Amino acid sequence: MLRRLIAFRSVLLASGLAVLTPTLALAQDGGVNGANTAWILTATALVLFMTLPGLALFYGGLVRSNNVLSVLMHCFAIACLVSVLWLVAGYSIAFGSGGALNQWWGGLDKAMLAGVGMDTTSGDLPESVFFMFQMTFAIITPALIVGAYPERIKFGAVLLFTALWLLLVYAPVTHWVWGGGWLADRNVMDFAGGLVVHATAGTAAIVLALALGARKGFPGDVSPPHNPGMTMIGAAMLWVGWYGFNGGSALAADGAAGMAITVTHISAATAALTWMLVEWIKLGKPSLIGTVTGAIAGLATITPASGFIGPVGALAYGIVAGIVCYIAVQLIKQKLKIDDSLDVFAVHGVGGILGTLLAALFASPALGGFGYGEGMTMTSQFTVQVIGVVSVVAYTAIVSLIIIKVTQAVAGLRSSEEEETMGLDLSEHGERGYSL
Amino acid sequence: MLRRLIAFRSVLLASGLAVLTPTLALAQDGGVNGANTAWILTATALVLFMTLPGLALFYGGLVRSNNVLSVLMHCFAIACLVSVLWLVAGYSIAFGSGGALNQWWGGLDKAMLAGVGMDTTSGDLPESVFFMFQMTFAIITPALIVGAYPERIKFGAVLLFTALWLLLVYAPVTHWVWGGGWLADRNVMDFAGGLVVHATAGTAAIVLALALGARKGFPGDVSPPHNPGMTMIGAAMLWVGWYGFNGGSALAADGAAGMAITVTHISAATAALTWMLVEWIKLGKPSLIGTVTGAIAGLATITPASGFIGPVGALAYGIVAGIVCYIAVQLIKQKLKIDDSLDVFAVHGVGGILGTLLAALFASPALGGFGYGEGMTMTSQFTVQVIGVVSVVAYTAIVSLIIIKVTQAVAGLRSSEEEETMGLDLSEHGERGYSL
Amino acid sequence: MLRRLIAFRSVLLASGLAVLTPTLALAQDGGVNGANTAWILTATALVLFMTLPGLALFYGGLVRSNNVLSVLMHCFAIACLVSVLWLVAGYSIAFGSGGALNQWWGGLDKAMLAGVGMDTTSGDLPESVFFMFQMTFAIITPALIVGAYPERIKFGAVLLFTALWLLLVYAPVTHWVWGGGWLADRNVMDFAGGLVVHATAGTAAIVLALALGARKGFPGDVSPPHNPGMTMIGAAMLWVGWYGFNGGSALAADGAAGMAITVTHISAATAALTWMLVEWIKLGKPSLIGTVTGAIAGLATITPASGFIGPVGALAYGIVAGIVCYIAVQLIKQKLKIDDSLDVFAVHGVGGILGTLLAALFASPALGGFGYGEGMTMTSQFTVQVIGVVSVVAYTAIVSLIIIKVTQAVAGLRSSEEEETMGLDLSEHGERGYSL
Amino acid sequence: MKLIMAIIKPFKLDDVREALGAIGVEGMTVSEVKGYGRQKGQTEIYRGAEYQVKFVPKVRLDIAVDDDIADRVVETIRDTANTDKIGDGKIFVLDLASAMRIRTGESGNEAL
Amino acid sequence: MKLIMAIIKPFKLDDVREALGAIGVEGMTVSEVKGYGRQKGQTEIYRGAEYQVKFVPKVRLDIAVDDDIADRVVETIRDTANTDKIGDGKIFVLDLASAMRIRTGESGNEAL
Amino acid sequence: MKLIMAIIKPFKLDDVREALGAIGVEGMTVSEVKGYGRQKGQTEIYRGAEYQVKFVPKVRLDIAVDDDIADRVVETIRDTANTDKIGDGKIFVLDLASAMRIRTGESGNEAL
Ligand SMILES: Nc1ncnc2c1ncn2[C@@H]1O[C@H](COP(=O)(O)OP(=O)(O)O)[C@@H](O)[C@H]1O
Ligand SMILES: Nc1ncnc2c1ncn2[C@@H]1O[C@H](COP(=O)(O)OP(=O)(O)O)[C@@H](O)[C@H]1O
Ligand SMILES: Nc1ncnc2c1ncn2[C@@H]1O[C@H](COP(=O)(O)OP(=O)(O)O)[C@@H](O)[C@H]1O
Repeated sequence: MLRRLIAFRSVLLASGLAVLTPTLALAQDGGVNGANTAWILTATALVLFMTLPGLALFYGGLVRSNNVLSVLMHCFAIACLVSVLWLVAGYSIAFGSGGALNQWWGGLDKAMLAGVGMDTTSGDLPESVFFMFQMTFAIITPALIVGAYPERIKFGAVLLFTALWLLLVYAPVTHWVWGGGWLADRNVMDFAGGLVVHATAGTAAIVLALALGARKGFPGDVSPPHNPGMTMIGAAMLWVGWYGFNGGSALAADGAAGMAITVTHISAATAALTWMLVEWIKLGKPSLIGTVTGAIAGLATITPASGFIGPVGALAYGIVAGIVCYIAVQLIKQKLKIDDSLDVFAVHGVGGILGTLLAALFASPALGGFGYGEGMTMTSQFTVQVIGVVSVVAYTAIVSLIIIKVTQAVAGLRSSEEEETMGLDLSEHGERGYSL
Repeated sequence: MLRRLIAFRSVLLASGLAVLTPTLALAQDGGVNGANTAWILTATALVLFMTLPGLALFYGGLVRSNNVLSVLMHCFAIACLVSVLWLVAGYSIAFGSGGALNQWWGGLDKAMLAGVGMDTTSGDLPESVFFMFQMTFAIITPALIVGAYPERIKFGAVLLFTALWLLLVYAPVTHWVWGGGWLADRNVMDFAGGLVVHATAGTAAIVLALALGARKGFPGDVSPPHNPGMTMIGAAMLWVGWYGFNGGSALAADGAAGMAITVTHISAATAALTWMLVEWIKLGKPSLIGTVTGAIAGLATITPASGFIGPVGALAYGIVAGIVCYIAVQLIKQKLKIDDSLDVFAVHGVGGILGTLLAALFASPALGGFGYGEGMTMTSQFTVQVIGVVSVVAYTAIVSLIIIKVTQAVAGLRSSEEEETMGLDLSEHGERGYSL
Repeated sequence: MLRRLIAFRSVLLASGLAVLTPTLALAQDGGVNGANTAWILTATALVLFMTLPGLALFYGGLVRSNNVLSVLMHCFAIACLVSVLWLVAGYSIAFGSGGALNQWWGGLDKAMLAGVGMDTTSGDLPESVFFMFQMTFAIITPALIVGAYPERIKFGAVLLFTALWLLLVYAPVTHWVWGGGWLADRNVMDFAGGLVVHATAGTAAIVLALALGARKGFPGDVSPPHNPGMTMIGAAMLWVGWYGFNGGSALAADGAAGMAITVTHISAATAALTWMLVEWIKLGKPSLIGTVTGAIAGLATITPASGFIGPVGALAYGIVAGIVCYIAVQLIKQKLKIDDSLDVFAVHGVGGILGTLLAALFASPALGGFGYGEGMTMTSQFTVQVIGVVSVVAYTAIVSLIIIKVTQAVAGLRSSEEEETMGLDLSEHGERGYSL
Repeated sequence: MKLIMAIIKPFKLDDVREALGAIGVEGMTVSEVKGYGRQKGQTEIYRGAEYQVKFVPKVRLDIAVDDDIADRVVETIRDTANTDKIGDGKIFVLDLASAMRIRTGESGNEAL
Repeated sequence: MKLIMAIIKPFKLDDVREALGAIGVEGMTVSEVKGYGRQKGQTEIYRGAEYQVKFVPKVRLDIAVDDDIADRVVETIRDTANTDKIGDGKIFVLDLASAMRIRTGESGNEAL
Repeated sequence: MKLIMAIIKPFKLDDVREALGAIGVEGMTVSEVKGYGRQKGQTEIYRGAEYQVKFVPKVRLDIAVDDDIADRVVETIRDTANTDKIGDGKIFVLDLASAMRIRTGESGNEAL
């Protein structure tokens, strides 16, 4: 049962938007809507593109030149590993019907896609398409965490941590929010993954950064990003791919998808300009890396709200995201001296949490939003959002910490100092990034 | 009212093509066609991809290594700025119904997307989708102008010029041609932006290049492109994205879109081969940069005609584009010694104008084209095309010049000689492109 | 007549899958299905993206830094040349109805797209869309061969070989398998090009590598890949684009497309992990280049089977592809000392052949597959697959050899030793890859 | 013979080369180097964190010349590379025991 | 005056620079070089084929100093750059005929 | 001891290194440099505009050797790097005041 779609639709219906033009005429019960399928196939490709190579490049440009390949490798290997695990059990845990325990997880009925053929549907999409679309979300979430640990982690630890984390954190939380679990039952609003993707990844990132310790030389003496242009290319690809991420989360080619990409885009643009201005005023120069980081902050922040708020709300989201995430970066790195190296928590964690909370506000029709679910008000919705944030962050932090301890015991976490000096490209993978 | 679609459809109908297979069965008045929506959502992502990162890379590879980030920054910041302005007023000026002044602009009724919700439609698309699709065109047009001024412009000038230019040049001209303005009334043919995009950008580029003056050392002693591979990657992305640009301009997933991408592709391929051969014969070696520049020339040239001409016409377009744009580059740079640094006018301006004029010829069924609008003949159409070109170029040149003067007064145009020597990456943005 | 679609559908029907949800309600005889059109337009862009710039980057990163531009140029120029030839004759040879000789080729009826307008259809797609989709396959196939000859071939030879090979090898073989020729009549299974694309390209590659001779210094003393990150970016783009390649080969936005991208993705991920593990065990370190090569091997191998097998079969495909292609690389390069420089035969040839043969096995419902065509059994299907492989490989090898001899006589094959030492970027194209 | 090794600012390279050409020095070998000295490197800021670039890009010229003109070469470099700003660089002179042109095997002044 | 040319391991650069600063040497010129010697380069493996990287990345320091402190500079470099592992590098000392600061035209010890 | 500094064509590097190995020279330091001289750089053409590349890529070898074999080293380089074409490069010889191996502190010939 596709609780996510249903939950979302019911939100719309309840808020008096029942007049949404019926584009679904073709889809009788169990029927496939070709237009929606065409769009979700496309969205799936777009979201895969966000990780391969978008995020890999975004992160790869920010590290030293002798660690660039290791970052690309982390993203690529995570994508492969998660894909297999998603088939084996992840999808079932997230989207299966868990029977008595359905509040907590989806069980293992759909493990190995048991019972899913060409003609199985999920809503008005072929289930294979829904499986794949969701898989691309499952891929990018642990890949986001890569930004916490570059330049010093063992490759084996990356794999083991990711595998456990996918099954024990990502899949259950997804079930809670989108798979018909206890947060879905409470009408939590998370359109495209503020909780499921960004809050979980950001929380795990900061826990991992603390467990792993800072890079040699941090904070005063680390090397500058070796290739800011690579980072910009990655950011651009993330932006384009985010159309599939947020627009695809409408699960239909309709006005909801159109409005989702509209607000997504406006938030990204506004946050980028905001971050740029902040730097210009505070540091005297607007930087490329700052500007593109602002765009990503704007994208992460609007993600949970992208189906519920209007264009004017998106402007507000962008401004808030640009300022708050900028401050968060300074706070965590400079004040708290935590080497969450590529600012995963400050950008994704803070952005995702912020966006989830603000959604309760900006969904209000008075602020240009599209309203609340049946029986919900701004206050009751905000309460649910707080419950969602607190429970997801706490669960993620605790389970991530346990997984880290296990990983440390089994595979070891951190490279030797000599390997770190040499760079992980050579020490872990035996390759060099550039022979120009 | 969506004059562009209507104008285009009427051209087809009038020319006896009324038998176009009705793919629109689902779309009653005000209804949304899911299939068309799916395709235009995709096309929107493709056209955004043209600028971010396509065009940025295409241009970034052509400059010195200490200016690469500034070029990426120009493209990225322009994309952000235009997005916000498009919401604030640009879209309304271009596609609003301007009341008494509708011949000239669309007014401010739709500013901030006033009155546009999830279920508002434009033709058989959600209006949010149409808004976004058009926004990606509004982004790339001023981004094309970046090629005129790299390596020597102040960043503040880029922003101010772009903002004014979008609202005072791009948005009104778009209204004239696609928004129901005076050129649309005269049945001017511009399928995807020969006038609206390429002629305006090219004209502004050459005016700006003249106002700004040449780079230090031009023409004898400028540095060669620092990364031709980056330029090729950008060109490839532009090509792929152009399927969305021209194919999306059909505003439907049908045979018109299919034929548009067919002729677009053929023109690009032919122009690339033509430019390559010209170089091979004239200079003894076919270069990568020349070949990919030829492809872009072929794409720009066919853009206005891509809904009106057939595959054989596309071959002719490609050959003409390859030769004429090659000559234009030599003429402007070597003969006239104008430092339109990355040849925006020679490739886009000349290509867009050429393609607009030739459309009157090659739309003829005798040349494999799909005919003219009601009551139009080759001669009358050609006259309209000439009027379109002359008025758009003249208007753009004059208003751009005024904007440049204002920008110079307010923000200053040109970096100091020392900053230029150091490169804009460090002097304007405080970053370095490569720390290998 | 669209034999490929029909052949495929009949396979499905015959195997009791007739209950495939009817997404095609809109498409009466000769009618266009908008949803399918939207998806195939998208898939066309995705497959073009595989070559421009995906494959170009994948190969470009593997060569020396003074040959990177020449590799990009090969891919770009091949794309342009093939596009024009596809219009001129290739499409007609492949998909025309060849009359009496239809078993062997499609004739020249459709040369220059004669008789194809906006409203011409192919199945329920506009024929222009089908033409374009197939063109992107025709582009990538000879572009794959680029991996056999980098760093030492004359550019003129690349063009001449490609032109002849497209018309004499690719187009006829496509007709045999997908255009209604003799192999289609025998119900050969090749969903997306194991025979048509990968076996032909791989075979031609090894013949060409033998004719051309090894690079100076091979095998002991060639330079390492100059930019493994570039290779990873290319691999990522190939992976994303492959959704269009295999998913688009369903020619519809339905469950068949969804299942095709599912198995494609799983095979890629599994093969990448397998190759990574093999390296880790054998060489002590898992490399980025190895891992991404594994992904490509997994993609090539599943291509012919991607419409016929299920997710569990895809896991098996991935494991086999990872191991077998790894061994093939060692065998050909280290044992046989053949300088198929970027392992085209070992990855694409071996993968494509393997996948074609295994399809007969894994299509079995007992192994989670979707069954055989009417009257076919596992044994009879396997026999047909063997006939397909043997005849396609033999034909390709012989005709490629003749074409090579002609090319050698007309244009010469190999650069001088001095040019090879200098690198083809400067010697053939007069450009340098990096001026950092 | 002398080997003159000059460390100069990169943007002065073309001027120096031309000035030396004017006094008859046609050959030299150039390397990109990093200088430490009184002049400090640029500060770069990424995401609000400062990165002090400790080195300053410089260009090093190695020029083998006949004893006769060594002084004139030093003077010419001095005059052309001078901007009166910190970091203009240094000129070092070393004695050269011998020189040979690989192509011809000529040695001594003939080789330069 | 002496010109001291030291070939050291790259990761020792910062330490050496600081140690030299401590004994009063404030200027030097640094280049990235490749060393051949007893220490062999890393082996890289791509798609199963071995690539023996014949060179080892090293850093070369050129430091012009007064005769007085030349020995101390050599000792300092020796002590700081030493890791007791093969490939630590070499220190070569050459006689410097003259030195000039481009900015001021000062020469001799004043120029350093 | 002598410091031999040879500027050669890059593609001759491997040959020279092997030839020197054959006569017992096992250590050297290599840098990538740009040469100006009689040989002119390649002309590149981008979009029809000519770019004259003024420098020619060269490789510089610095080899410290015992006085005994200095001449043989020079001859060996000469013979191996020679292509009889313009731009083959130069060999310069400097006197070396002292040498030290950082790892062991050995000096003089022992250090080489
Ligand atoms: N003692 C030295 N030995 C070698 N090179 C030096 C020495 N001192 C300075 N240099 C080089 O000269 C450059 C300029 O020196 P600096 O002290 O910055 O300025 P100035 O020469 O104007 O006083 C430095 O960047 C460095 O490359
Ligand atoms: N004869 C030489 N002339 C110039 N440089 C040398 C010479 N021998 C060694 N070197 C440099 O010193 C570095 C270290 O030498 P190596 O033999 O590897 O170790 P060690 O000095 O510890 O014996 C080499 O990489 C090379 O750069
Ligand atoms: N006077 C010089 N001092 C230092 N290096 C020189 C000098 N003259 C030539 N060179 C170096 O030698 C290289 C070869 O010199 P060139 O004049 O081109 O050819 P050839 O030595 O065959 O006459 C130059 O590229 C440059 O690196």
